[in-house]
Amino acid sequence: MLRISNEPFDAGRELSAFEAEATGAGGIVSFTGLVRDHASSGAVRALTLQAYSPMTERGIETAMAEARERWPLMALKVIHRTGEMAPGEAIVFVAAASIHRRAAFEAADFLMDYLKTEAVFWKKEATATGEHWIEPRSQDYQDRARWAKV
Amino acid sequence: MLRISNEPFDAGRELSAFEAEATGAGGIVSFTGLVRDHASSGAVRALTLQAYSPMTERGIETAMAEARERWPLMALKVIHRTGEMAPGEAIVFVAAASIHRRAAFEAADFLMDYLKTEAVFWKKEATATGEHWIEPRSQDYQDRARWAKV
Amino acid sequence: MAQLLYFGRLMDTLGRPEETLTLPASVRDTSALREWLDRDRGLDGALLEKTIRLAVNSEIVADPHPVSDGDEIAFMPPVGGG
Amino acid sequence: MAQLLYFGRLMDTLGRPEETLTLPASVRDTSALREWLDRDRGLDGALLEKTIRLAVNSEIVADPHPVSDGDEIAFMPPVGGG
Repeated sequence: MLRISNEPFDAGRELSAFEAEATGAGGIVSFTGLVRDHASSGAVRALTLQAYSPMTERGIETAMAEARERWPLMALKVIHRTGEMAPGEAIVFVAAASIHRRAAFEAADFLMDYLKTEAVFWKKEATATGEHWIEPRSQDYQDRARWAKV
Repeated sequence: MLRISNEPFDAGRELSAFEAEATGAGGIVSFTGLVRDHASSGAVRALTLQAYSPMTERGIETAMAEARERWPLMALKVIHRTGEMAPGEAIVFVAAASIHRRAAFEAADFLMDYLKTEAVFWKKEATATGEHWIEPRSQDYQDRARWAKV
Repeated sequence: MAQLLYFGRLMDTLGRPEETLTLPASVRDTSALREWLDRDRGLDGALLEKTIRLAVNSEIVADPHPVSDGDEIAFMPPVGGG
Repeated sequence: MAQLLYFGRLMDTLGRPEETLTLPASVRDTSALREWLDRDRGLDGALLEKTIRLAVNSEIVADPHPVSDGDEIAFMPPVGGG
């Protein structure tokens, strides 16, 4: 299940709903990404996320299908905010359910690495010194490279 | 924060409370373990968890302190059920908050491996064929060995 | 008429999120489009960077890829969400 | 009097979760305790398994570890939660 929306969401409520769907799962891993309140250029006032529909959705759905191929998952969910957000608000929520915990951990980790480096979004952070577009860190690309098929 | 209790808990509500405590965190990883509904010996009727207080608490607190030493964490929470549970109920909840997601993923993963193989609990599964004590699988010990300090 | 979309920092570079224009006759592929538009707007190579990818009708393409009037062409700086 | 605690499957093996008894004079350490109790209850070596660990006053110990009246001694099969 994928949802991209300008609307704020509550990660706890999403986890409860996901748990109800994940019948028979032994373990659920969730990741919640939050708007940071501090950047190197000072206190963060807002973060703006831009998507390019339907390319953004198509890319995430392909990554979700790849996760389902690589790990035996009972359920999988991705929620991603777009538009303007305040510090502390949730940007992204990924949840994966499986019989064994390792599959759930790896699938959530894999999807986050995809979302950070390949998902079609652009991010702009507004701080006291102005607005700055943010691109992935080299660490993000290294994390993503861990999943390359050999 | 550690809580061991006979009372049922709601993972979604725990995640919301955790998020409120994790000020300044960029990412939160949670793991929720659920009572499985099927075992090799048939449909599961109940799972009973036994602890040995305060040894159980002391061990988990030591593992949490080790996680805080190994990764820069803003907040860390472990909830573990004891007593009798029905299939689908939550047994365990681990949440870790950090600035970067890798630390949060690894800390939650590390604590789950500890809880599965070293935390002082004993588990009994009741199925149609009777009651069976469950001990860690060899996979659990292998998972745990990943964190050995070299 | 082609529709050009400018994402992320290119929205600031071009001063707008999108525009509709008639491609010059000389612009038949994405490489030529990058060069013509960069020169036309005096961008000093901003559109020639290897990290800027182009999508034609919502598919990311490798240069040079044919373009023509009627296409939706997106200029995409490095992406990343989360 | 020592208090003996039997956890996990040992609760079933011993038929009770705990008991309080006076240790025989010959039982001065955990190795002797395992052997005496296993023989006394006819358990056929169940308490001698290497995977059964003993805790004395809530600290896991390595055999042989001194025990005496007044101690709380726990017999612990392999642990694991989650």
